[in-house]
Amino acid sequence: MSAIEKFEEILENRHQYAKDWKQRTGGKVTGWLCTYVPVELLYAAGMLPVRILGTHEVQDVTDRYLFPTVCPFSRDALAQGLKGRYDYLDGLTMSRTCSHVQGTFDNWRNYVPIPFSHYIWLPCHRESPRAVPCLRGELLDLKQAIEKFTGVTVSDEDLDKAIELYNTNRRLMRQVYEFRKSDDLPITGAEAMEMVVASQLMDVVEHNKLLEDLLAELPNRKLDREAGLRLMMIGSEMDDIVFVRMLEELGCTVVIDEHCTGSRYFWDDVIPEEDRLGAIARRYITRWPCPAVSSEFNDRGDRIMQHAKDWDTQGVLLYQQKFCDPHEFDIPSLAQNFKELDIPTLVLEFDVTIPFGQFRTRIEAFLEMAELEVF
Amino acid sequence: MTTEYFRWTEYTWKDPDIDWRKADTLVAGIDVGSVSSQAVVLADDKIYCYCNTRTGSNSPDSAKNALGQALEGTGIKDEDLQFVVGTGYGRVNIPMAKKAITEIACHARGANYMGGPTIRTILDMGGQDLKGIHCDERGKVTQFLMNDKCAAGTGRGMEVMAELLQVPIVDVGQMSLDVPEEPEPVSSTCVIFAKSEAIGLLRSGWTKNMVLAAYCSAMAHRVVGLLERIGIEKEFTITGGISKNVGVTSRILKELGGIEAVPLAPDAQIAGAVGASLFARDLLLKSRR
Amino acid sequence: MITAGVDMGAQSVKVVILGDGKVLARSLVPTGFEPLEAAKTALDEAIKSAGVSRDDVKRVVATGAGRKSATFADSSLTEVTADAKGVNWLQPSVRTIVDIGAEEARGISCDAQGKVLDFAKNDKCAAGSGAFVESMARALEIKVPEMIELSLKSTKDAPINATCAVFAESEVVSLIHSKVEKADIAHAVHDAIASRVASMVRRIPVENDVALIGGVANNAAIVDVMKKHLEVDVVIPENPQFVSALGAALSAAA
Amino acid sequence: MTTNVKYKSKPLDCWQWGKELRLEAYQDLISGHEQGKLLVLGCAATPYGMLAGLGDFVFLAGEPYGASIAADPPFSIPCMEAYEAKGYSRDMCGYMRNFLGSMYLDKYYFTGGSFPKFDFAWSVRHCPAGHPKWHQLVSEYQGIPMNYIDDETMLSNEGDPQHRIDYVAGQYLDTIEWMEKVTGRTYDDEKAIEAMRNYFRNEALWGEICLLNGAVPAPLDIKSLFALMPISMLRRHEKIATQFLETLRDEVKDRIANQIAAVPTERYRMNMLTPPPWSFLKIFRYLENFGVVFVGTYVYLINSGEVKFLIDEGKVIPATVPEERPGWPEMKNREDMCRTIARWRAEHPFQSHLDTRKKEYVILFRHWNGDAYLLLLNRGCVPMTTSMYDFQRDLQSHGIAVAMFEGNFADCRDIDETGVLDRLEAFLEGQGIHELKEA
Ligand SMILES: Nc1ncnc2c1ncn2[C@@H]1O[C@H](COP(=O)(O)OP(=O)(O)O)[C@@H](O)[C@H]1O
Ligand SMILES: Nc1ncnc2c1ncn2[C@@H]1O[C@H](COP(=O)(O)OP(=O)(O)O)[C@@H](O)[C@H]1O
Ligand code: SF4
Ligand code: SF4
Ligand code: SF4
Repeated sequence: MSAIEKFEEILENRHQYAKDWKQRTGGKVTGWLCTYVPVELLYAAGMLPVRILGTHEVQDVTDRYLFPTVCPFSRDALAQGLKGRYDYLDGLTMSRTCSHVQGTFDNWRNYVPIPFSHYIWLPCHRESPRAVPCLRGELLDLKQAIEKFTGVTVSDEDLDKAIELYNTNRRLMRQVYEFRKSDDLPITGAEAMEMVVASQLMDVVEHNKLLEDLLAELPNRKLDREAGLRLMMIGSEMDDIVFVRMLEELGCTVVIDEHCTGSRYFWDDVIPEEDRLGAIARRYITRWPCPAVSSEFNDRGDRIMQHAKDWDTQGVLLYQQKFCDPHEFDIPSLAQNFKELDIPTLVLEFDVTIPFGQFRTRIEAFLEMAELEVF
Repeated sequence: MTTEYFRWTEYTWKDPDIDWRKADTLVAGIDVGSVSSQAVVLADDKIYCYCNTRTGSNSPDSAKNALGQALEGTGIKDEDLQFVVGTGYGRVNIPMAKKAITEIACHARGANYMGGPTIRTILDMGGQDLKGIHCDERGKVTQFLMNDKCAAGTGRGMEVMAELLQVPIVDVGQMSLDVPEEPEPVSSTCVIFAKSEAIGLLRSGWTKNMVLAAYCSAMAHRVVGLLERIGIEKEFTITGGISKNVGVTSRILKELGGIEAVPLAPDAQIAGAVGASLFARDLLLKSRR
Repeated sequence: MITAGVDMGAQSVKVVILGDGKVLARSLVPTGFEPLEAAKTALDEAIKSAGVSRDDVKRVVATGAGRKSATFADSSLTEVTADAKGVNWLQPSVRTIVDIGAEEARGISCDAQGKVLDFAKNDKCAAGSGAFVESMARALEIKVPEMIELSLKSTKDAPINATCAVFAESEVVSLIHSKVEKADIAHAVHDAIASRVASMVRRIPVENDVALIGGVANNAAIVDVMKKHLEVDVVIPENPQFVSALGAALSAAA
Repeated sequence: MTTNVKYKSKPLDCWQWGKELRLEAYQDLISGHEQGKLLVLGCAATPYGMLAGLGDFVFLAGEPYGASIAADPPFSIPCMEAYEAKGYSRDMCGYMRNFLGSMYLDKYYFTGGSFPKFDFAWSVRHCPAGHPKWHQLVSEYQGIPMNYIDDETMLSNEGDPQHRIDYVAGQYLDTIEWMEKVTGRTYDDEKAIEAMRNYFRNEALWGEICLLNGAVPAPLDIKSLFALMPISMLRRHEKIATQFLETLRDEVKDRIANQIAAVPTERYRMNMLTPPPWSFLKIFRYLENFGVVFVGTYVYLINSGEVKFLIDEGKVIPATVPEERPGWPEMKNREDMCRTIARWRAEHPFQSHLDTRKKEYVILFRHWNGDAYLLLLNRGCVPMTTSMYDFQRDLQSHGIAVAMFEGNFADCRDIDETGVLDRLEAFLEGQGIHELKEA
């Protein structure tokens, strides 16, 4: 089985994977809701950090918890909890980012029994020199809370090992992304997405191994179709593989992304320091920012434009979960930036209640529009 | 015998001055929309004939029916058509089409052809969609926006209203302008609820004309909201069936600050099919090269 | 004492005549253009079939969307209160009421005395109402009763995502094109509306017994899927479409 | 024939003075620059007394400005349309949309004329995407510097809060230096401290006044509170505000002693948690026909005022000012001041954690002698609405009646007035409250 097939399989059977892991290792599984949760710290404490994601199905269980204009992702995630699909979790963590997913966390804590939960009060003033020490304090709280819960002390060596493993994971994924710069693409956007989502569900040691396999396969791999337009995907949470497959079937390939189930999650490393928690804190403050945290748009904007150039982007899909105010804010400026470079953009708002056909028409029209010389 | 007020007139048209047999290229564009279907035949770069009819319960039959009616009495047989492009909501289910292109691209191209290369902004108001489109001087789309989730403010809604008030849909626009003063727009443009809202108004003593005016202006307001999001670059034109409803269009233009809309001849409702036929011709010529 | 309750609904007017704790007569007249006329007609019809005279009817209470225009009534009552009163009289064990009418759906939670504890309603959108069912039947080119019958025979799930009735109509059309069985589409339609209604009703506590009322409670296919979505058993009081009118008549007698 | 009027009523004596004070503040925004004052944009949660260290200033909080516009649909609609035309969507903060639209149209709401140009923007990040981003758009559009304080510590009740207080205090200190840099002025610590003392005092006064409204009949109602609140909101750092608020407080006490009611037909008392739907304030008048009086709303009690909740005792009492609290040091220099502000904020009910907040809602309800809460599912503000269903359930579990409606508090196009009234009527009917017949 190829590495990609393996990722796909784990995505399909994510709950089984986590349950097996638990059985196999005797460790605890902790769910996380936002990429600002320091996975290396959870892993150092012997936990399997698992990202909570939805299933993109229409559901009717969250309306009594989340009011109608909470983003569909946050609803979908809570629905999984309410339906008991994550009943194997030992813990749930969340980092302060946006109010929508805050609702998911608060309600989960209140209405779905969970042995351990912890909230990380992420200082969001990234530009302030005071942010790193503050987050360090939060991480210390988290560490102590976990130690109390598991009864195991997290040593410096544990932290070093976890930092190293996750740094490796990030480096390997960046290497895979390097391959996507080529004209002769070896991997589709949907496949790359499967890889990143799997990294958020799997034991990092196992994921690293699969990444090594994938990197060995890539030089000889080819797409079974024309790559078409080179597309960049920018936006909020996105793990809808079915959608990305549909998108790519219409005549394009996603070559680079900027979202929290993609590059934004893994792009930056922890730079080792004597003070381990301080080093982790610095990574999360200075990392590629999510608009729910960043206030200086230009910072995020500049990084995005650089990505777009480096990966030779010909078209951009700017999408957001419906009602996602953090991302909505940046969209007009981003669209303007791309317009200046003559790169066409398409804005899509996601919500499971929008029939696929409507997206399809828009994407097709966009591709028609983006094709350099139409007919 | 019941009258179906929502029915607009279906028709065909043919240019008697053109001899299609002399044409170098003979192609067609077929637009199967959610409410209406059009077929346009292009002889070289001229519209030779077209048909505008109601969409039936399935796309292939609607396409056949539209094309069949357009070709009737012309002597053209299906196999005489050298290239057919399908567009519209049912575009992927048009058996005779060699290629499907979205209605967004087609409306822009068709508007560019009928209204000239100065057109930059197109508003397409169809059966269940609203679209704002920007295009360049060749009719190529540069940006577009579409309504989603809610069909309020679309053609279907107007049909429901016509049926309810028992006013032929083709008269709705004129009648809505014939009011002593502009009433407050209705609060709900929901296609389904328009009915009870209208009943409420009639009950409180409004005339049919006023109800229509209130509905048209609510619809215009929604549309302007969409247009403001995409922005208006001149020249401006309106395509789709609602472009024939002066009650809605005049209010849109007024709300936009009194700008003008470039008229599209022969028919703004066939813009999509015209665009499709132009693409068909391009593709044909390209394949010959 | 003889009293009357008049429910001036969006689609039809329902009247119940109550005499000393017994329902003497019911009538139903389409609301049409002139709700007030329709209501008067319905009231007259009911009085006639009860075999009493207008003067015998001591009090008339109106409810429903058009209640404010009921000049003939002595007073008015909101549907929420009327529903609770009506259901409580018929079936005092009910704690949760789901009322699905032509244009509105409501969830009501009440106590053993029929006092309203909490309620939820849908917003100005046809999703989750009888009108949705009717417009889907039109898209399927069949009548509602036929659609119900088909739905009950369905064996497969099909998805309808759109909440907007108009877009859902086109989803139905594309399901027809992709050769999905009509029975399964019919089922999908009912499933979609039940899911919207359930989602709204869940905003209030759903406790046994749960009663389904309103015109749509006559729709066996909805009843079937509602049970699934609410994960409870559902009771249907007799003449579910008349419960609001009954509640109004009861309040007139009180 | 019975009369529905149960209580005497009369307008407030200090009403006119209040209106003048309010107007002065609004006018200052137009004429401030001419008088050499700094014009600063902030938000309702900015402890703007600190600005006094830079000299005279005029402060505008974005939210009340947005709310004032929202209450005036003919002005508001073009604003929101101008905002939408920039490509931003309707589901963002309703206040912001009105505010930005007014800026884009260059129309100042209160006194007419052009929209003020600020010297800098200084916000508090208490709404994840909202505030700093809002100010960023102003700063880009007007070409002015911006900065912000990240201070939403209420979201956490885990661990020792000390590092969070350090973080907030540090940001205040840094901002002072930043302000000196962007304005070229030197910061006078003493002036700042004095203004902050006024600020704390006035907050406590406003809280005290709101608490007085627990009396039956209520001496004030929500409408008068909304009208008078801007004084506390905009001029909290001024002595004159203290004079006014003390006068108001005394008058309210007097009204209580003499049983003078805001709503003479009072028979059912409701409270809110959030701001009202501004374009639809007639909802309160409508409900007066049922004898319903709105006593107050939690958010403005803790937003323009401060009170102290004694959670364990189930009580709420007026707040003292920080320097008078046991164990709090006197403010002697800017470090002390920043630290005091950070700590005061951390312990302010404004920053109460969700779990505590639920208890406060119940306590306040009892203090205000409420009969029901009216909750707004606000489509115009996500943070204030995220936990609304949770609150509803919690209140109901305490046997408190809750009515709920949905709509946008700052977009008149996004609220179904008839639907809301219908809902409320049904709710009141369930409570046995019917419309009062004319006497
Ligand atoms: N002659 C007419 N006068 C007024 N309105 C019309 C006329 N013809 C069509 N319409 C309106 O246009 C709508 C159909 O628009 P159209 O663009 O043809 O739809 P589609 O999306 O199917 O392409 C109808 O629902 C009706 O409201
Ligand atoms: N026997 C039935 N089977 C299925 N649906 C029914 C039946 N009777 C009524 N309905 C549906 O119930 C709805 C009317 O419900 P009702 O409670 O009377 O509404 P309203 O009070 O708003 O007029 C309509 O949508 C109608 O299609
Ligand atoms: S950032 Fe956006 S997508 Fe993510 S949880 Fe918040 S609202 Fe939803
Ligand atoms: S309001 Fe009407 S038109 Fe809009 S989504 Fe609902 S059903 Fe559709
Ligand atoms: S959305 Fe709410 S919390 Fe955020 S800035 Fe607006 S009013 Fe304040």
